Amino acid sequence: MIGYALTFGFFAVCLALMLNLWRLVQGPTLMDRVLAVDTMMINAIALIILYGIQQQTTLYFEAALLLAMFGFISTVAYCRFVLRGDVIE
Amino acid sequence: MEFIVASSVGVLTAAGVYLLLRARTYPVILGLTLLTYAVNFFLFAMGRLSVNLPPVISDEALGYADPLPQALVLTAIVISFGMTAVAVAMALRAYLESDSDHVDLSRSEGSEKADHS
Amino acid sequence: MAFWLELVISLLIVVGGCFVIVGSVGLVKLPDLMSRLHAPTKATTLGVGGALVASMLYFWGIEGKVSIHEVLITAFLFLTAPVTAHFVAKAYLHQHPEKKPELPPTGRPYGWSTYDAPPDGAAGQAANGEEAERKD
Amino acid sequence: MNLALIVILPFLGALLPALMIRAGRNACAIATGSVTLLAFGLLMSHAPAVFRGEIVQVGWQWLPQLGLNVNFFLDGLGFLFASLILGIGLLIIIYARFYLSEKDPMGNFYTYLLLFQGAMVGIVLSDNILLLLIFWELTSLSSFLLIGYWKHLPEGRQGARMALAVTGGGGLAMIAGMLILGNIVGSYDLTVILQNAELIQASPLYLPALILILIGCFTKSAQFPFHFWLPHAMAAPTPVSAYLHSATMVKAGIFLLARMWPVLAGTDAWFYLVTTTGLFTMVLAAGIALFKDDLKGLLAYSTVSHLGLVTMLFGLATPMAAVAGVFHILNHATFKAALFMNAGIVDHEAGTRDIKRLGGLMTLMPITATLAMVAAASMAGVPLLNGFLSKEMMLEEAVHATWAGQGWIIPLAATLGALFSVAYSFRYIAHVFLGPKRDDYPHTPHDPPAGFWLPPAFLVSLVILIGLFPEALAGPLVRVTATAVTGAPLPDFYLSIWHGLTPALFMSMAALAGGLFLIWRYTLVRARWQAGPHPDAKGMFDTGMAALVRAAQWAILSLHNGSLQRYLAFMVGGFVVLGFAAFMNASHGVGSRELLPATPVAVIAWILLLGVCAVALLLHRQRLLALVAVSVAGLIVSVGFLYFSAPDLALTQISVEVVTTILILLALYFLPKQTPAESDGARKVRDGIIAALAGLGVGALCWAVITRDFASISTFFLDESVPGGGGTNVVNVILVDFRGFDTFGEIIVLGIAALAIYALLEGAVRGRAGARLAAWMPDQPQSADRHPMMMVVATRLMLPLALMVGLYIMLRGHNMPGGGFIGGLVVSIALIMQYMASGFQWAARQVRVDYDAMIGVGVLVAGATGIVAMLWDYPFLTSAHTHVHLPLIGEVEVASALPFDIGVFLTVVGGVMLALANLSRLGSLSSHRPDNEGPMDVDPSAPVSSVRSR
Amino acid sequence: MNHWIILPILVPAVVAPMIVLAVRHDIVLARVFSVASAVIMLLLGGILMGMAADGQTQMYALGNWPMPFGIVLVLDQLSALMLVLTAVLGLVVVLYAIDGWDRHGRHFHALFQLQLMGINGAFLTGDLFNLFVFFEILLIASYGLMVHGGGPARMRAGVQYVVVNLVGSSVFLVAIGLIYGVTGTLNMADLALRVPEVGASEQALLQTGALLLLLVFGVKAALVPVQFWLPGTYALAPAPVAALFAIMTKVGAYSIIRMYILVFGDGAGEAAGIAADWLLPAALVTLVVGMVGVLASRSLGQMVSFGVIGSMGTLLTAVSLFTPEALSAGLYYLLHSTLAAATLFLIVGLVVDRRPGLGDDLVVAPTFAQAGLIAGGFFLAAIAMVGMPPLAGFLGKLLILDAARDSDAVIWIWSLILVTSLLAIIGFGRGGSTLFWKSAAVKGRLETDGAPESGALSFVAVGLLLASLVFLTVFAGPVTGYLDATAAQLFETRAYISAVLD
Amino acid sequence: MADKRHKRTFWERWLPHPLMTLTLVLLWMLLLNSFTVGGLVMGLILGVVIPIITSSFWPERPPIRAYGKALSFMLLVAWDVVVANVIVARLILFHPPESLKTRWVTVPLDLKSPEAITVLAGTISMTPGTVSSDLSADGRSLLVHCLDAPDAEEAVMQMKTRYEARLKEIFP
Ligand code: NA
Ligand code: NA
Repeated sequence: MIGYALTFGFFAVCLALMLNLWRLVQGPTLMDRVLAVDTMMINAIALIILYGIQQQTTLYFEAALLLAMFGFISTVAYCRFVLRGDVIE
Repeated sequence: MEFIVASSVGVLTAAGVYLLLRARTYPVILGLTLLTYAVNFFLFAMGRLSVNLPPVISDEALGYADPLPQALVLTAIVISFGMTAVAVAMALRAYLESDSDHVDLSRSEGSEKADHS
Repeated sequence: MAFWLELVISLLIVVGGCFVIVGSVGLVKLPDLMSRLHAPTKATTLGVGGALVASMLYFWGIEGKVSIHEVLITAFLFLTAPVTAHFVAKAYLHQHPEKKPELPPTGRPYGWSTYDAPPDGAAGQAANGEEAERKD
Repeated sequence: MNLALIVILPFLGALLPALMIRAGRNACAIATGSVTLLAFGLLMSHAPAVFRGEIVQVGWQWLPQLGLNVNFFLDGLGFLFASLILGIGLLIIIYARFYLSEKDPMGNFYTYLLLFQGAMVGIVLSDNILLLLIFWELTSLSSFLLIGYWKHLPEGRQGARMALAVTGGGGLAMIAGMLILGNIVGSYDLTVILQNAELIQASPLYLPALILILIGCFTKSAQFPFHFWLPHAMAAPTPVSAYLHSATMVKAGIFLLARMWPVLAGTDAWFYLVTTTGLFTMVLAAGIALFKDDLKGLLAYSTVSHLGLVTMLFGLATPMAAVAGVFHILNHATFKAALFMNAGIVDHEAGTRDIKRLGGLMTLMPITATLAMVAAASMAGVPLLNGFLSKEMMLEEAVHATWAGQGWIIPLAATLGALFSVAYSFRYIAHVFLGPKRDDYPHTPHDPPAGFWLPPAFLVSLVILIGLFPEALAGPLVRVTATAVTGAPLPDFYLSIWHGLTPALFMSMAALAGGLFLIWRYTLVRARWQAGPHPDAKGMFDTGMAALVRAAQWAILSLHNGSLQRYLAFMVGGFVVLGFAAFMNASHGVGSRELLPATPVAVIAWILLLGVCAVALLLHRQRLLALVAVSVAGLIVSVGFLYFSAPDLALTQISVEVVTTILILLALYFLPKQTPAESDGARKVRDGIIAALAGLGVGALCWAVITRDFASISTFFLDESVPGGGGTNVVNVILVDFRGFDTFGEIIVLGIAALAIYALLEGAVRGRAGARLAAWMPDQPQSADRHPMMMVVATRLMLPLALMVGLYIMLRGHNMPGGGFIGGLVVSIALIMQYMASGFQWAARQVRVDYDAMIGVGVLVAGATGIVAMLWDYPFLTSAHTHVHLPLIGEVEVASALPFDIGVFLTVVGGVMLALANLSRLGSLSSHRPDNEGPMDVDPSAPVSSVRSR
Repeated sequence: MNHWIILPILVPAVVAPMIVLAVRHDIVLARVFSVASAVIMLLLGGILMGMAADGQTQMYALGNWPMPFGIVLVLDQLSALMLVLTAVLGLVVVLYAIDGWDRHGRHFHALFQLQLMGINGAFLTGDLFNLFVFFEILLIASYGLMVHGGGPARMRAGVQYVVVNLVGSSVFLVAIGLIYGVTGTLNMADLALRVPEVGASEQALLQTGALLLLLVFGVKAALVPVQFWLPGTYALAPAPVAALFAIMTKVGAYSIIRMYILVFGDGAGEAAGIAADWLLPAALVTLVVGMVGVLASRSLGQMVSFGVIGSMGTLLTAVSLFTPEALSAGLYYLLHSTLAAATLFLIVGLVVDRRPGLGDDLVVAPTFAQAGLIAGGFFLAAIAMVGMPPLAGFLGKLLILDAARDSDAVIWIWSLILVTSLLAIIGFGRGGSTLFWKSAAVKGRLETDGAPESGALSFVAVGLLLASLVFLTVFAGPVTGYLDATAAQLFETRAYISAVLD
Repeated sequence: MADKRHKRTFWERWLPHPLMTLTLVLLWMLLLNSFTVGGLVMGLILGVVIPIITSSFWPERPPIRAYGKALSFMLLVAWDVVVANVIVARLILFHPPESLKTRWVTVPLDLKSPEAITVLAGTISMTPGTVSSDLSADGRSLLVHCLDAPDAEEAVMQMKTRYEARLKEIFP
């Protein structure tokens, strides 16, 4: 049962990633693209978690953890760049 | 899967090289970054690909991926990070000094000595 | 593993997957950035949250231990998602100064912080509006 | 031993003049003269042995691997030349003392002169052709200094460079020739080579060796077509001309012809090459000399002509030709040196060397005039003077020579040369000393002090005495020399004034008459001459040189045009071509490894990667966007690492990603936000092709490797990780233990990077960059909100959590994915987050850590971990791990890997923070805003009183 | 364990952080540390050379791991020789630098020490990937040093330098990857054992790796077509740094010598001698490009830089013959050309210091302080560089020419070496004449604000280098004796392999 | 801020954020995934040291009073998040984008502490169709974007009563 759920989960995340890519390519504004990337990072976290369940290992969770932290930071950095130009002011 | 990896490495290399050949420091640095991804993944792949066999010793493990290329790539990532950082700083300083971020030196600059002060 | 646990886990994964899809569909479908911002902020985050809880239950189920990582990831996500959204909105407002008249008044003597400088000395901050004068 | 001393003395003595010049000009000259005199004395001490026909030898090994030995030998040939070099050298030293003015740096002059003298003596005494080559090129170098002595004169500089280019170049050809010769014989020692004539002449390499050596000789001896440098070397001070171009340097070529005679001469190739060149040079140069108005120019071409004469004689390769050649060398040295000195006196006294502005000096400076006339007459071949004797012998040899079956060519040409020789010699006499006294001299010339004219007078007396008593004075010397030249016993001969009515005498008389006729109708002859073509050798040389330099500049500087784009295209192109060529040249099979199935997730990731690469390429001119695309590519790569069982790599890549992004963003604040469209279509296509080939190549190599199996040393690491390294995360154990040395290097790289960035950006605060920063205006609109409250509050919560996570990841790294490096990055990023939220200035005030010091401590801690092992005589970085039982706490694993990893951690944090802090410092310098005193712009909880309404 | 072997790496690695940590703000103390470290390295070099002199290869297994699994340092006569050369250069350069150059920017001495550490490490390591690491150390330190003192042109040349080397490093990793991917090992001795056993179906991969690696080393060694970076970098680097960089090209040459004799040498089976066919033509073209460049140069620094390219061409020509005799000749030329180039770069520095606003451009301008002394030094160093007698350059060229006589390409080698020598003679003649002679014809005198920065100590440095050239010349016999033994030892690959692996 | 600088008590200095310390120790033990005395000691050390190190970034203690209310607030928010997501999902999937009544509203704030305002803003962002987009320059009102809010007044009222009121009790 979990296997089927996982298959659906992977499908969902992949579909989401493709949609994110579409937004990334399409834009139109820079912030749209930043938002698309941010969403991609969150989706990547989902992907890693599902992969961990599938492979029955917790070894990959740190990666998800760091992604959660650093995805936030890079998105904020892009926004700060747009807002102020200077990321660390 | 091997094809996906090999072609990804190729695509990253191509994109990196193309940006590397641009005329401004900024795309060149991005090109180098892409090239670094490609090379790191290439080096990593030299240990051959394996799925879910992380080189962490445990009783349940079915096998292990080749840990050596991973260690090498880790070193390479760190080193290229340092290199990229220096390149960025130097590109910035060069731009601040000369008001141009073009990568080419003009003829006159080729022999021009820097200020001593 | 108990059936009910498997069921819950599967449900969480499926529901989470649905929300993940919804978030990204919204990102594609909604007409402007501010509307699109709602989708990932809520739906995708919740979707990942579902997967995380599923994972936590799963490893609790097979190893009998609570894996803290998922909690930590969830905490980070729920802590950062509003901040990210806030920043994206601010950057959007900043990049679209034409939106300024459309915004409701603050109801305070000062404008919105993206456009207007904080009051002098509010936090020892001596910024003035002129310096941030807009070129366009 | 003292034979070597003859060579070494001038070199050692070369230091003296430079030192003695402070003691005055006389002391300087005396010191120099003493050196030469001493060397001359040493030489003379060997005279008895030489005249007994003995060969004096001495030698040491210098570079035995090459066969380069410091071997000297003295035979007749060497003796004659060494005597000329040192004897005339002594006279030149005396003469130069009076010639050089107060302003001229005399110390330098004598130093150069002694260097040159030593080099010349070295050439003539060397018993090793490689050693000879060294002295040979040394004469080129020292003569370069001497000719260019008056460095303020453009002619001097140009003449010096021309001489260097021609003679130095000839020397290079000779190197090749000598190496061939040495290889044929198997030794570079002259005495050995000279005994192997048959071997050499039978070798297929004889002809190339001959030609190469002759090029060396001819350039040095100013033979056609290399004759043009010599007249321009006359820009040198007259003592130099007198020394280099009468007795020494130009004779070096002649010397070598004589030296190599026994092994090279006697073949057709030798005859045609040497005789023809000599003959042609003799006639041509004599003809040109006739029309030279510069006294030294005239003498210079005359020298070329006389050298041609001797060359021609050696080309004939008969014993008597050798005798004549040797005799003429001696005679020419005497009269030509005298004439050069004489010309110098005229120049010195009359203020000009232009024959057209000279005349009637006979009455004004009788002694000078007399000396000049005698010497010039000898040059013309007037009987009773030494020049006559050797010229007669030359004509005699010419009579018997046939050229390509034609018996008349050589005699006719020889007579013609003699005729011109007579003409220019008499022109020298008639147009300078005879004729009406002129009154347009700057000041009235008169005979110089005795020291000035005594040296030429001494030489002139030799001219006369040898002319009168040839056999007594020169006979033995000529005989012993000629024997040395031919390397065989000579036929009987007797040097005498009168040989009877030989054809040579008639040729001589015809030349004398013809020459006098030419001088009689000089105006007419000159008019005819001037109507003809005058190839300007110097002009051609200069044009050639300029063209060469321009061509070089075109070729190299247009290749090295400063364009990185071009350099990289060549470089990447080079790698691509070499890679493909290497692959195609070797055998290759198909891999047999079982392939992994491609999962849909992987395919999606692949599409994502293609998509972001496309975005990065197509939209790369929008810089921020390109950065976003590139970092997504990095994200996909990290996920790839994770998928293929490399969690450590994924963690590292993700962390590095963020730091790099922030770093680039910080720089992008100052850089233009758009890349201008610059590449034209062709450039894009070119780059596209290079990029595609590079990608194809790397991709194909990757494919080829990963589709086949292999065995690696990694099994050891997997086996030994727990028992040997004490950790279950093999990657980390490799990093901190098996290959900890790499990691030690890696953190040093990171530390250096930070220090370099610090140095780079610290310097940007000053100078031009600093001025630009001070005048910086943001190039895009800035929002009013500098430090949004939500961010500050969020980071307050996240910072401790992230620090905890970072430390956890570091500490657990030995057993699970993580380690000091990733932990350090996590902690750095947590701190960066704080910097981003509240600004650099405020945050820096809260974290009073000296990041430079942190790097230093980190490297030292990691290093100390390694060094500790050395105290127990284990190699650097030998690890140890053990379990310690602590009360209350229980078993604790203590591993030396931990302090090492802590060193890594500290270096990473220090390095990243130092780099970022310095980058952000630039921003705060340029923002023209005061520091924020609080962490956020507005704190609504602050007392209302501080909020002033507008 | 012979701990001496690690010390040339460890000493600077410890001194540098100590300088950063303790004496960063005290330039005098930093100088004391730096000079002391340089002296120690010279002593170490001497000691190690003494240890290597018996012809036994010694190894140092870092971390005490068995070979070929751990990283190994290997001391043989070649590495000892290179260490001594580095130490001599390091000491001289630091003497020149402490005359004031080190004040122009931050962290000069730390970067300098780490640069030496990188170079020493590259010469000692017996592990391919560790070689990469040391390459990166010496490179990144060189980035910092190269732009020391700042200035727009220098910065932009610095960017080029960095970018080119980053590309080089990337390909280095690809090559290492290929070689590892085929052989499964990184230890050079182990590689030497495994390379001959590589099967036919993997040859293409192995050889591609080997040749890419060759060109990577070529980048460091300024081999055509990857030489472009050098003139801009060296001509624009500060004088002492450029002088130190003279050894960096030799790191490339050293690596070529080491790898393509030990690993891809005669014993490499199908891949044997793979480098020679490519290296020789490339080296000859390099020689031509360099010496033509000397003739074309518009500044003295550029001229010396092209001279370095030319000398690398000569050196690699000798190397490409892959015979003990040619290698010995090449090594002699390596010693000489390093010292000669360094001397010239320091002299360029002396000139630049004294020609405010003009630098080392080959334009006529009034004379300047100590022009005579500098001209004398230039004359000597230039004749050394172009290979005129009597200095070592001439002997080196003779040795190479002599060693090339059995090569198939002897005509090419001889004629190109000799013809390009002439170009170099003409070029340096022009340069010196313009700078030192023509200036004497111009009225006036160039004055700097106050005394030029390069004072007595700088002249001492130049003098020491010239003395080292004279030493090399006078003791050519004993030196080549050592080099013959060195070359013979290099070709005794079995001894190396068993010293490391057994 | 000079007026805020008062002499810190012993506890303020050495245990600046007890709640944070507790969280960190708990977190550490959970990260270790197994209980050992050594691990606890390490956790305690870190739990004390990290807040001290980072206290300069967070100078004031967060004025949380009612921990129970805080817990119930969290549960309320969690529930709202789930509900909100269903609502938003419906909006996204089944409503034509044109029919959405997107609008900006201003929420005047009674809260003063940055922590409280941030929690409010975060809550608003994570719940039904609203995203807090900006603060006024003096930090006293919040700009909220609503995805579908036919009635602005009501939306503001709901935010203020449902969340701000509760937060005022937690952060007095
Ligand atoms: Na995010
Ligand atoms: Na990123």
